[in-house]
Amino acid sequence: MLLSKLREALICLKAGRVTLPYPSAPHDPSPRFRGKITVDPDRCFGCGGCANVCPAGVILIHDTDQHTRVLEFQWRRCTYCGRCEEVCPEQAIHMSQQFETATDRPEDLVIRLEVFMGPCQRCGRCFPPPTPLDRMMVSGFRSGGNGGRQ
Amino acid sequence: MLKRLCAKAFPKALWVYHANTGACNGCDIEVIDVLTPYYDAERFGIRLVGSPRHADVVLVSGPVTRQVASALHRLLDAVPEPKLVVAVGSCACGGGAWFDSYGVLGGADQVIPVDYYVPGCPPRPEAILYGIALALGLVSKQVVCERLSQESLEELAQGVSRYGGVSDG
Amino acid sequence: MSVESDAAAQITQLLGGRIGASLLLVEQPQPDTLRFEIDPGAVRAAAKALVQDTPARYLITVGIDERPLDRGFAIVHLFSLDSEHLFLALDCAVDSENTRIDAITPIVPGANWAEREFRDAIGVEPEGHPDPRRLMLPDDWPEGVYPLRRDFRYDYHPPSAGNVRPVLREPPKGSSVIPMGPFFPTLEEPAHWRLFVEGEKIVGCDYRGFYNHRAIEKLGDSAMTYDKLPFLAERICGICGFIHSTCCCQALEKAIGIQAPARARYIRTIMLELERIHSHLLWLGIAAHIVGFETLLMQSWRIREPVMWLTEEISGNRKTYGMNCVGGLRRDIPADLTAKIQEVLLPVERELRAVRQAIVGDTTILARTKGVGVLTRQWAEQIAVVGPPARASGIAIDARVDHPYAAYDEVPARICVQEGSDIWARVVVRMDELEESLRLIRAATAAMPGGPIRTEIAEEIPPGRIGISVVEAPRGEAVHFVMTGGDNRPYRWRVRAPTYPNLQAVPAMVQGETVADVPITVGSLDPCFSCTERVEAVDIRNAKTRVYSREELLRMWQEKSAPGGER
Amino acid sequence: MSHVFLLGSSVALFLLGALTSFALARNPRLCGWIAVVFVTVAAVPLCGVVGETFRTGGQPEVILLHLSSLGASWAIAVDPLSAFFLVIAVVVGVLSTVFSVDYMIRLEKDSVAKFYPVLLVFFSSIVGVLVTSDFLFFLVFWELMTLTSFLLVTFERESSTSQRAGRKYFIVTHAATLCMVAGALIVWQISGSFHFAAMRDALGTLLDTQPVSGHLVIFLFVLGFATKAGVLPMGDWLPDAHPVAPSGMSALLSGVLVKLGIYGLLRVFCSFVPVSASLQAWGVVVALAGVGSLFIGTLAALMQTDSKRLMAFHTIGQIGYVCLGLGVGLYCLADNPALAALGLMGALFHVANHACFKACLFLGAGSVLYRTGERDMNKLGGLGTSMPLTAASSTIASMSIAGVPPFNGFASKWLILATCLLVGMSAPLFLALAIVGLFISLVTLASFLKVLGAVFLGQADENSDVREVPWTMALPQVVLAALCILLGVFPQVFLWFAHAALAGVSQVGLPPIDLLLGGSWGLTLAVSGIQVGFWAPSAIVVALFLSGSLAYGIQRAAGARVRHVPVWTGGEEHAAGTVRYPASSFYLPFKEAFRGIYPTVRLRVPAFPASLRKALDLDRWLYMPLARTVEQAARGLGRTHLGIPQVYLLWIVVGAMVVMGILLLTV
Amino acid sequence: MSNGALSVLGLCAVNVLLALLLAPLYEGILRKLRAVIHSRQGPPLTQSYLDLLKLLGKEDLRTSPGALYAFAPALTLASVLVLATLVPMGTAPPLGFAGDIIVIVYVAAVSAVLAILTAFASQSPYAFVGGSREMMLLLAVEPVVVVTLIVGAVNAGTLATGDIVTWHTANGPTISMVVASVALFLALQAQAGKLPFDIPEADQEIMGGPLVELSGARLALLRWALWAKQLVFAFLLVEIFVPWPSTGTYYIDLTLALAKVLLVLILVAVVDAVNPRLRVEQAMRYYARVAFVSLSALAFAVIGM
Repeated sequence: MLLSKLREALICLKAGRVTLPYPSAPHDPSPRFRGKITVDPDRCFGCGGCANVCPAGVILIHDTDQHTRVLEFQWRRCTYCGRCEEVCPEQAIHMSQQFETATDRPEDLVIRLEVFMGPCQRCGRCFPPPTPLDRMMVSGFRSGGNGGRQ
Repeated sequence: MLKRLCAKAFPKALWVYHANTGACNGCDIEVIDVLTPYYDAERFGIRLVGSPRHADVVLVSGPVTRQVASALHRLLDAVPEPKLVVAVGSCACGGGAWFDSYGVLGGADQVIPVDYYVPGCPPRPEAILYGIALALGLVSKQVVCERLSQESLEELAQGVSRYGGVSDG
Repeated sequence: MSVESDAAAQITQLLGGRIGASLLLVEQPQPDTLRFEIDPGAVRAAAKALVQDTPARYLITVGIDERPLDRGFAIVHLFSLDSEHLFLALDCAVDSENTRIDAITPIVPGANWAEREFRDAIGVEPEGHPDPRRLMLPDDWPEGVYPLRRDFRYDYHPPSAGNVRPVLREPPKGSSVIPMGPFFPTLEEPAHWRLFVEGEKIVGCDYRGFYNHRAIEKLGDSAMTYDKLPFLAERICGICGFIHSTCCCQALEKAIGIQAPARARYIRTIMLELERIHSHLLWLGIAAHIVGFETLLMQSWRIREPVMWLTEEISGNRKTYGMNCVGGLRRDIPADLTAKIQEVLLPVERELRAVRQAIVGDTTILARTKGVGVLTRQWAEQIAVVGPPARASGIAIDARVDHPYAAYDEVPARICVQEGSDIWARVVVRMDELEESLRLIRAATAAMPGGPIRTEIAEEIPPGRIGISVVEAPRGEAVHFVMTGGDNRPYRWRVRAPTYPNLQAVPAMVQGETVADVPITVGSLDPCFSCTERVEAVDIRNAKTRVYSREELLRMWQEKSAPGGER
Repeated sequence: MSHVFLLGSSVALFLLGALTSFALARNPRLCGWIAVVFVTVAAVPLCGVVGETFRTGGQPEVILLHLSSLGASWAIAVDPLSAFFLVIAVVVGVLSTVFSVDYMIRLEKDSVAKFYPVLLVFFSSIVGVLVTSDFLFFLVFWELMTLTSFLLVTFERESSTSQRAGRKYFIVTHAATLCMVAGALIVWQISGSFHFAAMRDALGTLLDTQPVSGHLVIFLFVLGFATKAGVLPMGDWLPDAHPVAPSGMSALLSGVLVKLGIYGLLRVFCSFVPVSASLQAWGVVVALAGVGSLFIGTLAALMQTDSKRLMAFHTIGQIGYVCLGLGVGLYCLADNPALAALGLMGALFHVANHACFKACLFLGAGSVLYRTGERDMNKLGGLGTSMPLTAASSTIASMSIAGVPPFNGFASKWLILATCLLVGMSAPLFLALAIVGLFISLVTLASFLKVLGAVFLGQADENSDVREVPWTMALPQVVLAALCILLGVFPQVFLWFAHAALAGVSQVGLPPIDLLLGGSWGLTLAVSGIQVGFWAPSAIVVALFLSGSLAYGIQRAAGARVRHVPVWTGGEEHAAGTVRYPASSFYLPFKEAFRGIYPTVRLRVPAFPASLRKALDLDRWLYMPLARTVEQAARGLGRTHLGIPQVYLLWIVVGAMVVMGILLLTV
Repeated sequence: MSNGALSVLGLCAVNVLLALLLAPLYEGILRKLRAVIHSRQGPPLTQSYLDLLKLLGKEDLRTSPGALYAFAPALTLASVLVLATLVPMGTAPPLGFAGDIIVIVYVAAVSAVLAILTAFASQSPYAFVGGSREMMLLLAVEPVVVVTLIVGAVNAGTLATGDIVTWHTANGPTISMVVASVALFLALQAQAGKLPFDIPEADQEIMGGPLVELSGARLALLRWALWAKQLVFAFLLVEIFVPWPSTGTYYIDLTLALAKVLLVLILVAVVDAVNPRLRVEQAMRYYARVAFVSLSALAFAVIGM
């Protein structure tokens, strides 16, 4: 029995040491990897399509005043599905390759973006310019806050 | 003097208690993956332990469900000081896709104080290793709060967003 | 009445003969689905007829609140007729005032949890149930609040009903309790077992699970559109996420009446099998870890790691690939990656063989697994156990063969069966399945057709259509039931994970074993509580002294994080 | 003459105490204290006698009464062996009596007054047994002792188990006495006298001329004394009688009464049987019997969940060690007096040690019973915090009985086992016996870890209001525990007494103790001048203390904070009682392997013919019919009398008359 | 103080320090070896020291107010250190005059007893299961140790440890000693708490058994005691059963012994790495078989082989 056990040990030794040197040496993910979201503030025009499709309700939208729409990406709960990147008509959202996102402060995991919006001449509220995504807006806007909670 | 030595040894010998508080298993599997040959967290003295009494780090994965919350509290009480809490995965960091459902209280920091956040769904083993390295002080933080406009940091530090009540549900 | 095939006609005839006028309606909404609308009073007779006189196998029960549709509550018992590739649905409309129905658990033991679940979820009382304790709702959940009723908001947190102690079984005389969980090293997930022991011998056990409930089904049929649903389904389980998303998509596709293109179905097959490979290797490692064999854990995970890299390269994520969508896939496998799949799998196969050889000759492993955790074929059939545990008990069921989906009709799988009924048989079944998966991937990549990967969906999806889909997960057969609703989202989405029936077999398996064998016995099922407990709402359980409400927890958190606090 | 006076005065004090406490029976507490006072005062002259005996090496024989027709004379002689056992009897006796004061009040309210008179008579009979050197009178005292102890065992008249156990005890010991009487009569036919010296000479002759009857005589004596000592299979009465007796009485049974069996065996083998090859053979027999009972007794003890029954089985086991030492000593007596002396000293030392720790354990079990009313260890737990003194003394006594160094049990076991091993180098049988002994000492350890774990450690019941016993009950335990430590750390002192005791009775000259157990630090075994074994408790204690300080220094070096927390059971809270590990759960797989070793062994052998099984079922055909008969007779007698005490008194008379009658008939 | 007493004290100190300070290093080497078998890099050799140091600084959580619970871990380590002074390390055991092989067996049991008592005092049901298992394992293993040591004693005609070593050095290997050394090696596996016999600790089944409730310094001491115990037992094995080559020079002998101990422990670690854990009754059955091996060694010794 002891001998067969020693043989097992030898089988194990055959593979040799495979430990990767990360984190002392960088280890890049594969090219298709979906990492942390990045938002290009210059491209975003605040349509809110991303917020609409996000399964985790990461993207909160609030119109603060007549000219400003705030998009807050609470990406600490992001599921990295990449839907926002897919639907963004302006390619403002991009899933980067960055995975080294660990932090000691929760506020590091927030992106806040303020977009200047054109107000509606009639009602005075701001509105997003019409986009091909209007169809999607019809359905299932998930309320972001604490909703019906007591 | 020994006290100081002990404090110095602390980050070099982190024993981890892994608490699944309702995760989908994805993060748990990656956490174990970090201990396996390719990533080998034992290089840094990290071990998984079976009893919270032996732990230095409580590694929380998954959103905190209502059922598990009190147990999680007891768990943290059962860990001797000094201790760290690490939230692994998007669910533990912020509640994930179920952050506001009736079965879930939210991320781990809704229930217990969290020291490190490792987002990802699930985080790659490298990302977890990175988090470990961050805790050990081997690397520096790469993400910072991206306030693309002029808002005060304090407001976010309080965890309260003006936009949508509690910022994470 | 529209019944097409011979088998369907036979079943209809049989059922008609048994319950006569109580059979209200028979229809075949999908080619593989036969729906019987029956009078609730005849449900037991109908179930009896199905399980005793046909080879039908119980799947799951769905409780639907159809009051907005003026039909009261619908209790749908799903059965599978494997030989005819048919799903049978016994649909009983329960009066919305007199919410009770006969329990079928005395006839179909496997329905135990499912019946308790619909009692808790929509408030229909299964009468004559042998174990009528609450299953999914917490003990302080107020009476009369049913989370899966349509008028319950998904984010409503009902107030506590007070300090109600859970109804737990007391240990038999002379024995004591060894608690396992909710936090326990070999339970990767929270679950609470009370093992009743004499010394280390198990004389009984009680299970208090449902710690992992994240209200997925409720989210799915109230907060999620069809567009988002696959992503949610994927996160039912982090290990077999693709299986759940595929199953969910297939159920929706069936309900909608479309089919994914051939290429998408082949890619799904490849991904499903890749998932099976990494899951089985993972299980092998975890099982070894449970019995303390760290080397096997390390080596099997070392072999597994290239597969994970491969899936990341294909899908962009190591797990929860995010590839599925209703109607097909979001991303394709390019040609160079197809070649790479072969390349990666070659060393996996080679090393797997070495590992298998080592395990088979290892007397200590055999000592720990042979004759341990025995699940007899008879009991396995009664509980309707699925997957490797069932196949290790000699039951030849496999969703890939019984209800072919994806490309399994063109690349048929072989069912790996063992007769041992013990843990060792489950090891062997999984080792066989690993080889089979490697073969299937090779065959599928070779035969993969070109073409589009996604079928477009028509603008409006009509409400009230049902779709049932099964997918063979590494742990067994996953079942998704979807009923479409308005507003671009499902009306009811029911998921049955393979662990759901398998876990119910645990008490029988651990009886008479020792404490040392419990983790490996439970582990041999490859349990996945997160899949199992998706629907149940479980509140903070009130133990003796402490009750944390959400507000209290928040307050404590604030105190703790305040300067000068404990930390 | 002075020692007779001293002895007489102490016996008189005992009897006076008996009368006084009987007279003051209305006040149980006063009654108890009177008993304590009289026992303590009576102990003083006894101590004087003992001191004098050890100083002078033996007291001259004094004949008080002469029955020339029988060839019997009441001869009083105190030699060091008697003195040795007197010391044990005095210590355990006084402490048990002190313990009983509060114990008896709480547990047996109305009948307490009947306890102390009998107890004091029991004490005087023990003194009588130990100092008499004429077999006839020895038997009279022996009988008196048996009867009084029987009354004490069956003290709880209401309980049927106590009655059954008492009956069993009564029948078995009387059967044993009958054996001794028969043996004595055979010898008497030759010697014409019951005096020890005469009997020794006669037995020597008998062994030469009629070896069969000679060995029969020895056999009968061994049977008689071994029954009292609790050597299996005759010691079967012990596990039944101990648990039902009041705890102070259990301590006395185990600490003193059982030891008198060993005293008898020593008398027989050291004084009666001439040193010869046959003695060697008897040595092997005794050693085998000892190992048999230590093996079976201890393993049976491991299965028990009744604390006192468990300890009773351990008495059988520990007596096994004594017999092993005795056996190995007897085996070597002819060829190697040095090893023989070591073995016998080990045996004697173990007798004393056993008296300390077993009495302490029984008193501990009694304290637990007193506070919780529970002997079933399955229902106990976590008493360590509520009864700290009891827990600490029981822990020390448990460690002692398990032979954990540096407590006293280890010193004597070490001596016995080392001797066995040294003898075993030429006689491999003893190697095997020593290995069994070593193994069983681990089983003893397991068994007492179970006791400690189940009773004192672990989780207490919720809302338990158990508190420490009153000082009268705690003090005896603490004293006995302290004795366990003292005897363990300074074994040399006590071994000197053991050596003196043996040297006084042995027929061969034993080497002086300096040559046997030299060394200034502790015990150094020397055989023919070569040092072959070492045990220096003081050195080890010093080393343990130093390294313990080092280790504790390390523990506290970083000054870590201490915080008290609830037990971790996986995140959920459980009622304390449900997650407790009951006594019956310990070592189940191990116990499974030895299940049936006692007493179901007769059921386990399938090839056993039914008749044989029936024949072996002593309870059924021997004890019970006899018991029934005796009971009927007693009932018949009892009908003619009104009060229960009178019945008992009558029994004493009847018992003595029966003995006398048999003797007279055989004249 | 005489020269002899001083040298005894000095040797005691050396043995104690060897056991205390080298034990973590050896454990570190074994961990590294295990990592090699796992195909990974593994922790640095000093990791065990770091672990202990860290544990010393951690909070001490107590589930029971008892004194036994507080002091027993320190006493456990102390008893192992005392054991170290009774075991030859490079030369005759320094406290050989205070304890022979029987004492060694019992002192070794003391450390286990204290660990079990700590476990029981912690009130945890897992600790009770673990303690119960540990005791059963002890019941199975200790007879093997006893018999192998008795083999040495019978061969040398003495119970004194040092004299047995001297005899074996002088007389060379005998069949009985070789067989006994195999048995003792197999027993070492359980004494060191290594797989497949780490049944009492069984992290995955009972969360570390006796250790489940211990934290901080007391956990460190118990772990340390276990490591020191495996080192001391390895010394016992190599010194009694493989005493050659012996030069008579203390430093060289000690170095040789340390090397031999390392070899033995490496073998133990390899067995540890390639085995799953057995159930306790399987382990007991296994050691019952090993006991027969040791008894056969004793039989050889009795007939003088």
